[in-house]
Amino acid sequence: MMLLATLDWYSLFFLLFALLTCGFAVGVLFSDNIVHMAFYLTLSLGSCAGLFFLAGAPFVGAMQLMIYVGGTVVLLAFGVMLTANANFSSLRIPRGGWVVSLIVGGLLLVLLLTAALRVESWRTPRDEAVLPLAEVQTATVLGAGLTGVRVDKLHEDDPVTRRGMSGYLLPFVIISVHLLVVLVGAAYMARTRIYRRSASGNPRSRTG
Amino acid sequence: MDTSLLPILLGVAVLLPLASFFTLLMIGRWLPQSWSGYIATTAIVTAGLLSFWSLSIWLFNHAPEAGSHQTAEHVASGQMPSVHARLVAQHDQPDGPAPATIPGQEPSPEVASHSPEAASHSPEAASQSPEAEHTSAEHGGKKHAYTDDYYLLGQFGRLRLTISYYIDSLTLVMFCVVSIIASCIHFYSMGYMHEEEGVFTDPEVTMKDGSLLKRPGRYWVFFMYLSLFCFSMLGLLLAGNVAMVFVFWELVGICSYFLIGFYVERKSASNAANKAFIVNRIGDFGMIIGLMALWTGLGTLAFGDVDASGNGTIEKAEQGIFTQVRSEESGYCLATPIGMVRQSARGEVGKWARQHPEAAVNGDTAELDKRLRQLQSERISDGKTPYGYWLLIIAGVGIFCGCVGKSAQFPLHVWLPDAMEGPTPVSALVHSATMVAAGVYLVGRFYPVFTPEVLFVIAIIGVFTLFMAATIAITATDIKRVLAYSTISQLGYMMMALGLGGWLAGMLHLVTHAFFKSLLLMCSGSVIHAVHTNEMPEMGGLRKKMPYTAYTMLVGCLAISGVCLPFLIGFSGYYSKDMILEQAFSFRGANAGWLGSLFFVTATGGAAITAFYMFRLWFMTFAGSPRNEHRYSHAYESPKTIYVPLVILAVFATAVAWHIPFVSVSLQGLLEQARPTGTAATVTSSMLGMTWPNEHIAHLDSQWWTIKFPVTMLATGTALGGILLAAVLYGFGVVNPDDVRRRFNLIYRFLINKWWFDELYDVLFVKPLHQISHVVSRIDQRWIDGLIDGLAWSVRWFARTWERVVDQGLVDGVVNVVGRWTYSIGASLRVVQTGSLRQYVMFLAIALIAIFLIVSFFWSPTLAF
Amino acid sequence: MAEFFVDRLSLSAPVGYTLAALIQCVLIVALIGVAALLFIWMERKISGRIQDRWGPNRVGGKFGWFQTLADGMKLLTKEDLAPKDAQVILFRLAPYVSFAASFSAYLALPFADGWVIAPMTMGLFFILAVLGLEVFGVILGGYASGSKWSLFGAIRQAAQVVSYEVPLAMCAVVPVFLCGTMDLVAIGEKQAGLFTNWLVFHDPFTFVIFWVYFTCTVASVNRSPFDLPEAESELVAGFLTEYSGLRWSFFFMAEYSSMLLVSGLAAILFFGGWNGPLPIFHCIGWAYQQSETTWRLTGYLANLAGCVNFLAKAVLGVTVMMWVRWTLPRLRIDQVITVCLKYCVPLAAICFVGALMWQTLAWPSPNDLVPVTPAGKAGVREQWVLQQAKNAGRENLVGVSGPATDMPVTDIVVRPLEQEGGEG
Amino acid sequence: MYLLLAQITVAHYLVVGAVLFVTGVLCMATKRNAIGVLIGIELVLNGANLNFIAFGSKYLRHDTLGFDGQLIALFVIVLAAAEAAVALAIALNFYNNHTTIDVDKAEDLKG
Repeated sequence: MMLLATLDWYSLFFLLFALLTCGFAVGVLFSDNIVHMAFYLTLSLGSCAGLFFLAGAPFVGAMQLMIYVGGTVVLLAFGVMLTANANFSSLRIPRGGWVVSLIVGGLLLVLLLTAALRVESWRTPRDEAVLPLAEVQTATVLGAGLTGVRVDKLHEDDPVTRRGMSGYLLPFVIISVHLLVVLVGAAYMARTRIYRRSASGNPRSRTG
Repeated sequence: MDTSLLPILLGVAVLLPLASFFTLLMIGRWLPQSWSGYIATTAIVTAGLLSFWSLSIWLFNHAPEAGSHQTAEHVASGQMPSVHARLVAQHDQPDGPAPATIPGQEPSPEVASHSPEAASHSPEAASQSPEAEHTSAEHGGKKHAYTDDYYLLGQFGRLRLTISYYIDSLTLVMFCVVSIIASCIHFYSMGYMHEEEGVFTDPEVTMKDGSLLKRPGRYWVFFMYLSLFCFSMLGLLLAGNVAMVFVFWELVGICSYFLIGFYVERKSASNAANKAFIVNRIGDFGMIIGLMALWTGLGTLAFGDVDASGNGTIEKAEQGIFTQVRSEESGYCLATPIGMVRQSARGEVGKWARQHPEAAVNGDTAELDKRLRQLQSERISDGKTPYGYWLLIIAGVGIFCGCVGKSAQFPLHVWLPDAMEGPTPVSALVHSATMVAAGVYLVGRFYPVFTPEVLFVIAIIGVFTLFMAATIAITATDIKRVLAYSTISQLGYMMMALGLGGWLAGMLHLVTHAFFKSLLLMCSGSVIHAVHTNEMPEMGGLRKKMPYTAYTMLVGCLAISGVCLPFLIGFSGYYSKDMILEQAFSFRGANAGWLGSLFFVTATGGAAITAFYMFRLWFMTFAGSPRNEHRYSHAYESPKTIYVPLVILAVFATAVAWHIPFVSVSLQGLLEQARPTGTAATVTSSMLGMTWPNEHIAHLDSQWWTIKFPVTMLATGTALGGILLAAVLYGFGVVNPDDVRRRFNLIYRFLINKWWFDELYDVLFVKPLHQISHVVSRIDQRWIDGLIDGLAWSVRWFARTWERVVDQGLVDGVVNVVGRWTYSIGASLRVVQTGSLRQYVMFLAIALIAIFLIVSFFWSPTLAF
Repeated sequence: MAEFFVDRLSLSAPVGYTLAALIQCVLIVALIGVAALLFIWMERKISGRIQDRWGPNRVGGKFGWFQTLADGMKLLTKEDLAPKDAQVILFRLAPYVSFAASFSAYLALPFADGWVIAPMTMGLFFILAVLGLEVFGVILGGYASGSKWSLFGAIRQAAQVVSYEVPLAMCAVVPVFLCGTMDLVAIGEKQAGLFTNWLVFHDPFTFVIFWVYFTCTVASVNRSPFDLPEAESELVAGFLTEYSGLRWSFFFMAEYSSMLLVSGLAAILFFGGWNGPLPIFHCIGWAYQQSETTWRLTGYLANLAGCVNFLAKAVLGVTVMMWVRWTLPRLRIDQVITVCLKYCVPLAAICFVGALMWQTLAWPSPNDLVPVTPAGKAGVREQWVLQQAKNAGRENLVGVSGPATDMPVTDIVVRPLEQEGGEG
Repeated sequence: MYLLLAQITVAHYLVVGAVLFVTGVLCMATKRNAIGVLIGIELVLNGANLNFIAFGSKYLRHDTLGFDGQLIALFVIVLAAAEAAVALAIALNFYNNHTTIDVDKAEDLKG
């Protein structure tokens, strides 16, 4: 009971989601079965969305769920199913490769953790109490920001910042067009005619 | 009903045919064939409705007031308004505010002698300043022309290129005429061209294997061209500046080229199209010279004063051509504009600039202008031609050159008869409302710019053309060619009238002729449609088979002959032709001697000949007994789409020049409103020693017995005489035409060969040109080719040597060495490119770590730890 | 509810929250369970009536009440099999994934004014996102079954759902911008008043877009005529081929709960949510006013009625889905994709633009004809820009043409900021 | 227990992000399956995203990126989706051409 009373719920949920995220990420790394990898990835990304919720970015979190988990992972599953053949096990890499990778990865992790923990201000918590979640309202601000109006910067003194010069209309438009092009391109690539070497030795025979 | 609507309405009316053209151009090929006809017809009919709307707006705002022609004829002399008198009197004043700025203009005794009544009214008129006269001449202070820019295309120094409009009653009348006739022709074409709707078999083109040419019908192409033609003509009418005029002028030319050569597979058609185009180019060359002369001297392209600043004040730089040529301070008399003076008095300008360097630098030309004016008046008082006057003459003659080409005047008339190769509706359009009318219209439009000398040239050309063409028409047997020569002749009448100072007469004849000539041509088309031949000797007696065509054509013949009940009522041709003859007679009165009489005599004789050949045509075609039974038996009345337009046009050909009872609206009154300011004046050319009488003089009541009565009686008499002769020869067969032909064999040969014009041109221009070309080609092949071959050989030799020594030795060596280095470096680096994705990722990670470590240890240790 | 425990009963916060969470879980599970039972029975009866037969009429009396329960017993007692080739863990896990996704979407679904488990400012988005996860379970199950029928079903399901999410989202966005919020409670509140205030009647485009939305939801919950993934005549039973017993029934629970969910969502987005066609409770003053938070009995009763109202609308939607299922033949897979890409997406896009135009140009909607409505016009009342400006002490940043209290966004003109340079 | 009682800071998020990042890199380095590599990329991007969110969160710091962090995260998510679509198309094409999805076989352009 004592513990419950002093428990910081925010920390509890953070730890829960962080553990899930990292755990399933590691699961992805060490899993050999591609379907399991995709499944773990889903869970990892879903937990990560939980972290986003916790960090006061519910819109990004929901976006993560919708696009990553609902879209990308389904796409991955598609890829898995369309390219599946029996012997995934043959796609293991040699033990030596694992060792080198783990060493380099460990170094990288050490490097990143050092960098993350070095800065003092990143380690000092915010002094006020955590704001209640219900007050967080982000969708409108983000939408306005994407259309070039920074309602969150209205209090700033720099007129350039206030006027919406810091908005993201142009990147938003660029990225929209980019997305469209990518979708068209992906659809095109996925159904281009394929030249496959046929058994008869004629390399140009068309198999559609 | 505001006049500000006019430019919008007319602009839309111009653009509608263009829209139709583009529609057909883009999708006409795929539309059902009949649709293209509907589209084009809808466009032109709508344009016509808009034109009439505009006309009604105009009439609402500019009711023709008493004092214009028709009232002058009918009002008793005691109530005669003083406009005529004032117009005459004003130029009678030697010491008016603007004394004799016209070169060589002196008070003319002829004018005084022609206007005794005017003299009696002159006391009160004399006290009026020219401004007061001007405002009253401009119909109660209302603007007689609207001009402005639709759109400024660009400004290049002084040159303003704009899309602008110039709207006066002439524009509106011409709009209505063109759109009525074009609408009729569109309807007519829908019937006439129906063979083009499916696969068209061309009866006149034989393929190599002996079969007739079969091709997909070009119904939509035809209507597309018609639309473009209408657009060009309407645009020409609306154009508010010279540049636009030229553009539309050329568009009209190219449209006629397309349409005359519509049956492009026929050799004769494509030749005729080429001929029309090339002959027109000759005229247009002169026109460009004229336009450039105008632009050089006046510095503007616009007709009227364009309010460029948009604040109601007219900037000096934007004074239009008309204002500059007939400026207010010169009393609206033709005066050499100061720009032209400056252009030609370069010596004086240079002298002035040396004396006043600061003003020259500042571009302050007011002083200079004053000096130039002074010089000019000195020269005028010395009796010399003032500075720049020749420039004005060149401009006038140049512009008239263009009109000669378009309106088929001698010596460029040769294209028009050949243009009959086009489909008949096209001929009708070309001959009445569009192409040839453009020339006359332009002369009328540029009338204020023409000096008496230019007018004389116009008159001479016109009178010669009218006679020559009329005589040729006598012997022609091709029904359409008769009409073609008739057109040339009638155009000659118009030109002559304009050249003799009869602006209103010329313009009126343009309108009336448009109606009856389109009627006649479409009737002939109907006949051709029925009998499938153009040759009149194979027709005859068709009256019973095709009554509508016969009687509408009879109306046309009566109209062109100017038949009337004298002084009471007549067909439209009566009014216009009479007016022309009256002006010629008036001119004869003002200028003694054979030259003065030549015009009247020739014109009257021409009228007789006209009546003769028109009725010859009618009798040969419709009267008597059939000469070719086969063709007669297959003849039939044309469908409704063909004869209904004929009936409509017949009504117009009869009544267009009538004075509508109880309303003061008539065609003459309307046209009179558009008369360029200051042109209703008696002018004299000292250079030629001739006088151009004021057009109003011929219609003064005081002159009724001396001009109107004799001329009318004479004209009626000659017309009836011509008709009678035709009836005697062809109608009743009293005299056998063949006997006549044998008796006048020499003249007959002369006429049937069209005065040997084509042969003459062949000998004069074509043959020598061929000879010269031949010689030039020999020089080209022998000498120039040899020289060039030699040059080429030496260059090749040099290039070979250069290649061996420099290129292969030096350049290739360097490039090869560099290439070898690059290759060896690349070969040693390729080991790294294992193609293994995983390895690359490891490289990346290791590099990241390495960079971080290097930076932190060797560069800035505080960054890491 | 948690506030109730903590504030009223003065429990400690963790305990209060835990209790509230438990109660809500139980409520939702109960609701879905009962609803599923009811719907299966309804489905049978409706199909029977449509096919001109009685449907279940033996078990449980005259109407066959107990047929579903009996079926449930049968399913519970069936043997839980996994095929030899199956990837057992995923195979067993898949139904739960599906069910959990469908279940957790209820987190953000309000049943009445304020009666929502987790009040979220982006509730709609959350629901759409979580609902999209349901397909993952199906894919996993289909793949892990080790059967080609299942695999085909899963691929079809993935293709279908991924395709239909696009028009679905486009349709759902329309009410969002009409109301200026993604908060489902707020969207529901703004449709209070006469039925003319419901967004489906807002303008012709919203009326059309509701039908597009309905079509897309039918497709996204795999109901006939879009039930390709389980097309029994060609794929045996699609992704369900290898499932039996309780796991099979979990998939079915998920399907029925999704049906209820999307129907409820439709009710909130287009049909006024818990607001009846006549605003009785608003007129007698029982209903909660906007942003009123205190607890009172009359308000509770009004909410209860609203909840019934909402459930009735949702059940009506489900009924229509059943009616459609037993009326229309199943589409081919290419037809399914064609319907989505060639018809639904363009139609949704056009209606999106059209409704946007209607709102922006302030064209009349039927609600304008109603003289007095308690909640006013369902319009854009989001005043974020204004509020933020006020918070920043820069009211004059924003030009206001009208009373600042209730003003459509279209009237807000953000003026260039240099003009007020002296003030900064 | 310390962690449970401590207040969460940016650094905590950064640690999770670092783990995700390293896992993703290792995933890329150790998977021969092209889709595995793709999954690794997704993990890396998510690690980066987490950092952005953390730096932008006003629960964790005073001096935050503000909404810029979230906006950039949104962009990353969208771009990642696009990238996944293209990469999958490439993978499918590769599979169709080589009947395998082993990236070690994708060495046609090897030096």
